[in-house]
Amino acid sequence: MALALQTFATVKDANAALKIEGTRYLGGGTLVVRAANEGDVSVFSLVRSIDPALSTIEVGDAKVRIGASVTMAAITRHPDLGALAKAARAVGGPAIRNMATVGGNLFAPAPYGDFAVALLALDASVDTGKGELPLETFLAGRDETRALVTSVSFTPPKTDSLRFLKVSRVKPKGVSVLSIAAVLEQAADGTIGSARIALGCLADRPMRAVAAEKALIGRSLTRDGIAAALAAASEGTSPITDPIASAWYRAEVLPVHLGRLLLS
Amino acid sequence: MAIRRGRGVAAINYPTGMNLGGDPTQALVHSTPTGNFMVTLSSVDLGQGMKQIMAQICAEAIGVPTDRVVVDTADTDTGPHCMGTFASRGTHRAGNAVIQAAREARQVMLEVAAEELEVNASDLETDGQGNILVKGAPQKSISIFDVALSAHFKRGRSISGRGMFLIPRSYPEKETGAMKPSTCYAHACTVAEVEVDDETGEVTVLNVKNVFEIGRALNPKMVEQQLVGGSWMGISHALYETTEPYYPNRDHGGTDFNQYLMPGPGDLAQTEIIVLERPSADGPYGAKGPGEMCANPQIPAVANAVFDAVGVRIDTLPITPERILRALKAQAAN
Amino acid sequence: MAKVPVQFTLNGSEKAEFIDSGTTLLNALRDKIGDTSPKGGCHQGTCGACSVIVDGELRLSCLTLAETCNGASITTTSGLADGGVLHTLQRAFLDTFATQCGFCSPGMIIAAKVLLDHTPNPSREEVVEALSGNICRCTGYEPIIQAVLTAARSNSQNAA
Amino acid sequence: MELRKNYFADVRKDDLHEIGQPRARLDSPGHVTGKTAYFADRNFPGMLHLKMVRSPHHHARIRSIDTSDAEKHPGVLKILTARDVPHNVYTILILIQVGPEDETVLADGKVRWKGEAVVAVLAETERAAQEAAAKVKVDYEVLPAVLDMEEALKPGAPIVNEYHGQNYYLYDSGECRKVRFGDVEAGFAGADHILEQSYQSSPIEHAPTETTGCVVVPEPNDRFTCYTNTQAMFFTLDNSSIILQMPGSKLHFVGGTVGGGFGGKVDVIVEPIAILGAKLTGRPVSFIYSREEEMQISSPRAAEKVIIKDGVMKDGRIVARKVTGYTDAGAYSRHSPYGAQKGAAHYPGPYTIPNVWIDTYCVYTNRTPSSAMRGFGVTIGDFALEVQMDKLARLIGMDPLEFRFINAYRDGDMKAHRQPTEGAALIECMQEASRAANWPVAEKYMAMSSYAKGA
Repeated sequence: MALALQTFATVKDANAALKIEGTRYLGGGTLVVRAANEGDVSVFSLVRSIDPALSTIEVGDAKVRIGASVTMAAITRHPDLGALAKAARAVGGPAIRNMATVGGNLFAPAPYGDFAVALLALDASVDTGKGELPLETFLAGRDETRALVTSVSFTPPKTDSLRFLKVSRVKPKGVSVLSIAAVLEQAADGTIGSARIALGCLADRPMRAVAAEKALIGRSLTRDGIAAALAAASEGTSPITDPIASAWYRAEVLPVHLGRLLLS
Repeated sequence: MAIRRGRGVAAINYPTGMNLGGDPTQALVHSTPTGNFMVTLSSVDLGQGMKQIMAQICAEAIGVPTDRVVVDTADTDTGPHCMGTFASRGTHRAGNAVIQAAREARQVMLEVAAEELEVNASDLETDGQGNILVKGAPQKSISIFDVALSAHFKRGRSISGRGMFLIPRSYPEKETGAMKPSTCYAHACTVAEVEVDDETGEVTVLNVKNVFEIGRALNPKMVEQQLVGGSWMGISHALYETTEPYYPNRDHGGTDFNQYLMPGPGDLAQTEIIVLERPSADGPYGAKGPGEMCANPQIPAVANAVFDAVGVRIDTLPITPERILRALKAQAAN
Repeated sequence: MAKVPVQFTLNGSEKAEFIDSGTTLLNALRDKIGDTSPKGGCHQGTCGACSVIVDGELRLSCLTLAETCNGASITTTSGLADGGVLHTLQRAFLDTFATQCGFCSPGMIIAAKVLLDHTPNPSREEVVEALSGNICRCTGYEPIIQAVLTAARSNSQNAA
Repeated sequence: MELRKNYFADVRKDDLHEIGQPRARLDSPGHVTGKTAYFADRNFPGMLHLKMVRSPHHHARIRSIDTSDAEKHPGVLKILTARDVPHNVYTILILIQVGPEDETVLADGKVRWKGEAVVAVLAETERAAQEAAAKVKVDYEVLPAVLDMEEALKPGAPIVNEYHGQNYYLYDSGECRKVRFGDVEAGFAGADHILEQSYQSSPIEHAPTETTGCVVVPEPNDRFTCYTNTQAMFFTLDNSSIILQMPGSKLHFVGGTVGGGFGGKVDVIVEPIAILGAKLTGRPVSFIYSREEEMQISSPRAAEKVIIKDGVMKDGRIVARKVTGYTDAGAYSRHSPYGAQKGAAHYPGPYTIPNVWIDTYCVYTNRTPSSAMRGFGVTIGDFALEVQMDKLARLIGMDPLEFRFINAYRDGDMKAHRQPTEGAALIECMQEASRAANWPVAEKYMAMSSYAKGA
């Protein structure tokens, strides 16, 4: 069947249309239009919603809510989302960033999905219209998700507490060897009170480096202080092998780059 | 962590034209009634600027400005045979064919001018500006515009010429390999300076200094285009490129420009290009083929620089961070 | 096959066509409207040769469905010259010998135009970032970067 | 860029008007305005799109092909299989008498690499062609594949290509192209040091921004106009004529404006099948490689393995060099026998060595056929040679650049393939590099010249 696009005013109607087999949601087009162009004939219906809520960014003191259709470029431009700008800029080149959406990035398979890595470190939750799911839970089940993601939300990070690093072979736009996001809270004496570390390309989707997080608690950000965390960084990972790098290489350089990020 | 610096050198030569010859190219040149010149070929411009260079060669050989020449190429109904654009042969082979055709056309042009000026054709020269002058008496002259009009409408002469260039084919002697692969060679020497991150194996090429000897820089700006782009491709080959990253395992071949790695605009080495010209005996105005060889010397120069920096030899291309890191770990283990 | 109407402004003139639903903007421009200046280098969003400007934003026309551009204002490289007078960027690409095969040039020029529209005096780093989604296989990028910087200088001189 | 006119000024006349002038390129205005017409910028009413069904296996026997569902798919005009191709088994270098014909336009009974063309689908739209292609059913019996050159050359290895009968190209000189000069074993015996090293590469893609393709239009007079980005017009026309068993006078090729080639557009792959489609449907046909096809289906630069054994003296002279080169042709010859032979002509590099032994092999494996690329037959060899030179210099404790001066070829020196050196300029390039890179070498090397010794 020829490809056809259906546009709906509401998320509800779009969700209803998505239930039909062979239907995919059209976000920025960087994933689904590409697949169609490349001859994926399993998709013959594209659905989108032009509900303005999907393109809205709300920044409150306790909560940031980003609509699923918000683009990476819109995040880099937003005056109150400076903490996320680096992660948003890590996605593609300028044209891709004008198209790629927050919702789409949650579905991007490794080595893509760098922005979702940052969201994971922020302990974001995902709204699919049926209440909010922790991002980690959402990512685990994303391949079976049929409902439209409407927004992601998270507690705004304290200034400079989100650290983000993307390592790529090609500069400035190459895809990830790996990406790391970390949200660290330090006590007055500099010791780490809480740590959330998320990794990209160390599995087929973004994952938390739980062992490394634990090993940081109560430590200070010195070479000695982070040694245990670096030693534990690979725990639970199963890095991807792709044309960019092998699983071996990704595993080898993860502690190196994590160390540099933590000491930066 | 340590960023370690090293430099390496490599020197190379490269044959011009199809290996062992036997690769003909033809050209036709004719004038229009108002003294513009058409070059008809079937050679292909891949982007290197074949059309422009053939126009300059024809203009030089006839003695007119380049903007009086139009190149019509790569229509098999009109253009005579060319073996193709490969093996650094385009400029050399087609250029020679164009010169031969242009000289034949020039001879007719001078003969017509001689009749108009009532002198011998051998006493005439062109001024490169569109006029034909009597040697030693430049006040006696005629414009090529008028010569072409006369040839067409008064004297019934076709100002045209045929060109053909062929290096006869050489057949290698079976047991000794005695053969004549090429008639002229371009040369290069590159010094590359790199930094290697000894914890990640990442290489940054800081600068490359390339010296190329190319016979004759027919159009220096276009030569520069080729050599700068070629130098980039050489570095790219050294450190990035392959369709089979786990060769001979066939898996994980890149299918797009994200997965097929090449240096981006943020990865550029500072690139210096120096050109020497030792005209070749059989090249058009001495030109050799620079297009291919300019991408070769950077590869071993970078490989040697990596060794100079971190003391490990990567003898497999591309020299990826993974290969360097594995070698560094093996080195540390010993 | 369901045909859908599309209507937008292309380089200042109104265009209206019926196209197959799901047609990319790239194919609509090239095959239906006849503007072949955007090139199809990959149809994957990885080469930038199809770059166009939609309502002031740089977009990849190969990943954009034409019917989502209804009412939009679209600019392509073929619309940059003012009559016979080349756009500053086009002039700079010529003067710095920044084109070889030319296939990436329209996309590069469009990407550079969006940069200069927002950042008239960019740093080299900003130029590199602006061009980072566009692949060139011939030049090694340096002449293209120089072309954009040259165009910016030339614009500021003209403004002065 | 700097032109250093002081070199070779004695043999060069700089009295030219147009040559040597940095004239603006006449094609650039078209490039920067988007008006340059590449082959795919031509659109014809009723144009069909060709999509290829490709082998998912490295090596397999085709038991059967069922195109019945695909033929019924809406928008499909024609499905082509091997039996539709008049001269299906071909090889492109047959035009210069390099055979045997060893490749199928469309697979016939067997596939020999993952990605090999099996069935061509012609439909009204790309989408219809893709959908119909997905409905073509090919029943394969998977065969053992060989992907490693060393494995391929072992006795008992699966035969990749029956048209050769063994997994290497048979030259008139035997299993490899040979160069023999002096007495290499005597050279090794007299050397102060011997160094044998092995170098390898993997396939490299040309990756032009414009993918390979063509648009074919049937003309009223029984002719076909083929708009193409081939690098070689008549080479492609003449091979198409053979494959289609169609007089060359029926074919009209138009091209010459190409979005990058780098050697990747000298195979004759898209044109014959597109012309055939146009002939059998009477409609214009477009066959343009997708980016994925360009990256993984079009011929790459071959992987190579190069083993270099050198004998070197403490004073820096290389006295013997033995090179064994292996070129991974993939499943079919294309230009690889030529490339391997070009390697034999290139070794031992731009150095004068009295004893040389060269063997270059063209090896078949079950991978994408390789072919020409910028630096064909030489690029990987130069990597090997010049890294080897660096190792040799360090082995004898000599500066790598000075070591090259000692061995550099000069006018009149006899090369291993028994041609006297003419027009050498390696020494001058190295002298200038020494200056430019601030890499000083002894004054005696700066005083050297490529001109014949004593001349």
